Amino acid sequence: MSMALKATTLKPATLKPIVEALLLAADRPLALEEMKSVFDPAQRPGNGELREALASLAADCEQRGVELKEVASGFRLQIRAEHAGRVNRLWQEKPPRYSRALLETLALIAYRQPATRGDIEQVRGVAVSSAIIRTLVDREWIRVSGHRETPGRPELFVTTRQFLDHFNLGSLADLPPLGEIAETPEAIEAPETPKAVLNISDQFLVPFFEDVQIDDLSWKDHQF
Amino acid sequence: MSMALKATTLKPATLKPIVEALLLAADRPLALEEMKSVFDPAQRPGNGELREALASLAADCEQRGVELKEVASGFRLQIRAEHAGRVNRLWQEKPPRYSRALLETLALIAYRQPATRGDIEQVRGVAVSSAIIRTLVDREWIRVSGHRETPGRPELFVTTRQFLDHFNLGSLADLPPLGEIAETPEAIEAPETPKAVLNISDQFLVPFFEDVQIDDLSWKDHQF
Amino acid sequence: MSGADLQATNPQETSPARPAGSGNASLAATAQVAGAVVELPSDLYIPPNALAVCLDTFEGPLDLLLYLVRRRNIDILEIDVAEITDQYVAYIELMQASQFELAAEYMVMAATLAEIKSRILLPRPEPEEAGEEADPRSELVRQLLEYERYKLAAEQLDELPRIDRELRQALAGLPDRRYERPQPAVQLSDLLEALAAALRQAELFEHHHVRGESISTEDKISHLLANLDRERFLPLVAMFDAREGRLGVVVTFLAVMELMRKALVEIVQPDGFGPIHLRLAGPGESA
Repeated sequence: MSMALKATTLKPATLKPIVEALLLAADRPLALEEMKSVFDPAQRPGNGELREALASLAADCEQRGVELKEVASGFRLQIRAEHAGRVNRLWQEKPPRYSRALLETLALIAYRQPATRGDIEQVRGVAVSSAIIRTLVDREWIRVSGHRETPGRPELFVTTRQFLDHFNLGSLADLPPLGEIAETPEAIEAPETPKAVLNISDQFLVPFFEDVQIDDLSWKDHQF
Repeated sequence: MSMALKATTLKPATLKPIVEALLLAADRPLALEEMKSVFDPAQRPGNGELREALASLAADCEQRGVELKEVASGFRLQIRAEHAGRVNRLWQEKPPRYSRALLETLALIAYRQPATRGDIEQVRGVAVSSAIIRTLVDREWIRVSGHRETPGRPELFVTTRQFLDHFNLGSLADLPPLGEIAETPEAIEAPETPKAVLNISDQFLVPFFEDVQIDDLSWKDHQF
Repeated sequence: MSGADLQATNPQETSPARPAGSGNASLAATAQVAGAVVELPSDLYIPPNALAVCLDTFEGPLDLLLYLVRRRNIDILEIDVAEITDQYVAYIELMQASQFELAAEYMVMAATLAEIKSRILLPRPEPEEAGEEADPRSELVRQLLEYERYKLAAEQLDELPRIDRELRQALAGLPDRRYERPQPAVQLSDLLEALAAALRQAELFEHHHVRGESISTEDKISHLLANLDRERFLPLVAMFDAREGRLGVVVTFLAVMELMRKALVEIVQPDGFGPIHLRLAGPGESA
C-alpha cells in the first residue's frame, strides 16, 4: 500500500513543467502551499522537492525572456527588466510615475513602520496630503494596522505584502539600506555664485535660474 | 548605410528571449506585425527572422509546461492541456477578489457613462490605475466608446452588454437610482451617520444626472 | 505643461531679447533703490507659472533648505544660517509677491531660521557651567539630515524595478475555454456599496478642503507701517494680534524682520533684557 503511494509521487522532471504551468497561469505570486494544494494528496510533493523543481526552473530561465523571482507572497515568473522598453510598447499607457511626495511618504512608512501621519510630517516638514495616503491605500501598498495610544489615537500605517511584491522585494530586509547619516555633499553642478549683490533678485534669482534650466528640470531628480 | 542597418539587426539568439517576453507579457495572441512594432526600425526583424525565432521557441517548449500555438489572431504561449486540471484547482482554494478601487471605478463608469479616467479621478480623488482599467476591459465589462473632444482627447468608457448580463440587468435603467444606494442600509458600511448619507445623494444626484439625459438614453440602444 | 511652455518662461531664454522697460530694466531699477523698496516689483521678470514649477518642485521647507544648502556645496553641519535665512526668505517673498499661497510650514520655517539667526547674533550670557551650550543650529541640522535620509530612500525606492514599469507578471494563455481563468464573483450589492463609499469619500474630500489662511507678509508689512510713526516707539509685543493665531505671530515676526532688513524700522531695546520697541527709521538713516 505504502509502496503504491510512493510509486505515484512525481519525479522532479515531471514536477518542473507543472510548476511552470502553475506560475504562468496565476496572475499573482504563488506560495509553496498554494502550489502544493493542486496535487492529489498521494502525489503531493514536499517543500524540498518543490524547491528543487523551482531551482531547476530558475536555471532554465537563464537563457529565456523571463526569470523566476521569490517575492513576499511567493514565487513569480516575470518578464526580465531588460525587455521592459520593448514590452511596454505593447500598451498605450505609460507606466505610472509617482510624485516625490508620494514616494517620500511611502519610504517613511516602509522604513519606520508602524508610522502615523504625524511621524511622516515631522520628518518631511509638511502636511501629508490625504490624497497621497488614499492613493497608497488604494494601491494596497499600505494599510492601517492599528492606532497609537496617544491623544487623538492616530492611525498607524504599515506596508503590505503587495507593496513588497510590486517592488520586487522578498521582505522589508531587502529594502535598500537607509543612509546612516548624510554623506559629505556630492558635487552639485552649482555655478560660481556671484559675489556682491544688491538685492534679492540679483542675489537669489539669477543664480537660482542659472543652474536650473526650467525646461529640463534636472534638479527634480537631483541626487543630493 | 544599408550595411550599418544590417549590422544592428538582432541575432536569432537575441530575438528568441524577446519574443518570449512579448508573448508572456501580452497575455493575448500577438500577430507578427504587433511583435515587429515594438522594435526600433533599424533593428526590426523581418517576418522570416521572427518565424525562425518562434520555431526555435516552440522547439524549446517541448519539455516545458507551455506550448506555442498559432491561432487566428497570432501566436500565443499557452498552458499545455495536460496541466489544465491542476491549474484550475489554484482558484478553488483561493478565489481571487477585486479590490475596492476596481469596484468603485466600475460603479462610477456604470452611473456616469460615458466617463473618462479624469471623471473617475475627480470623484475618487485618486488616480485610476491602468491595471484596473485593463482588468475591466479584459473582463469585457467596460469598453472605449470614443473620445471626449477636450485637450488630450481622453477615452470615454461605457459599460457593455456583458456587464448588464453579469449583474442580471435588462438595461442601465435597471440600475438602482443613486438616491436608493445611499438609503439602502446594507449598502452602507457605516450607518451611524445617516444624515451625511442623505447629503451625499442630494449633492451628487444632480450633477450625476445632469449630463445623462434620461430621455435620450443613448446608452440603451447602444450597439454593445 | 509642455517643454515649449516652460522654455518660454525661462528667463535665460527670454530676458536678453527683451526690450528696455521690460523685466530687466525694472530689475536694474530695483537694484538702484534697494533698501528703499517695500514690495518686490510686481512685474518681476519671472512669470508666475515658472514660479509654480519651482514651488511644485520643492516638497516643503526642508526640501527647499536642503536645496539651498546643497547647491552651495556646503556641508549641512556647517550651515551659515544668516546666509541661508536670507536666501530662504528671499525665495518665499518672491513666491508671495507672485500671489502664491504658501503653505504655513514655509512661514514657520522662516521664523525658525530667523530665531536661530538671532540667537547666533545676539551676545550670549557667559556660560556658567561646564556644560556646553547647545548650538542653536543643531535641531535644524538634525532635521535636515533626517529629511535627506528619507529623500534619498525615496529615490532608491523609485529606482527599484517594479511591476508595470520594468517588470511584468508573465502569463500564458489557458488551454481551452473550460479552463478559463475563473473571475471573481461580484454581486450588484458589492458594486453599489463601492459606489456609496466612493461618494461618501468624495463628500469628505469636498468638505475637508483646507483653505489657505489669508495673512500675507505683505499685508502685514503695510499694516505695521501704518501703525508706526517716526516720533513714537511702539513695543514689539503690541505688533502681535493673538486672534490671528500661530500663523499670525509668525507672519508678523517675518514682517518685522523684513522691515528691519530693509532698514525701514529701527529697533530699540533700552535695557539689557527689557522690552523691544520699534519705530520708523529716520529719512537720513535708511541708506
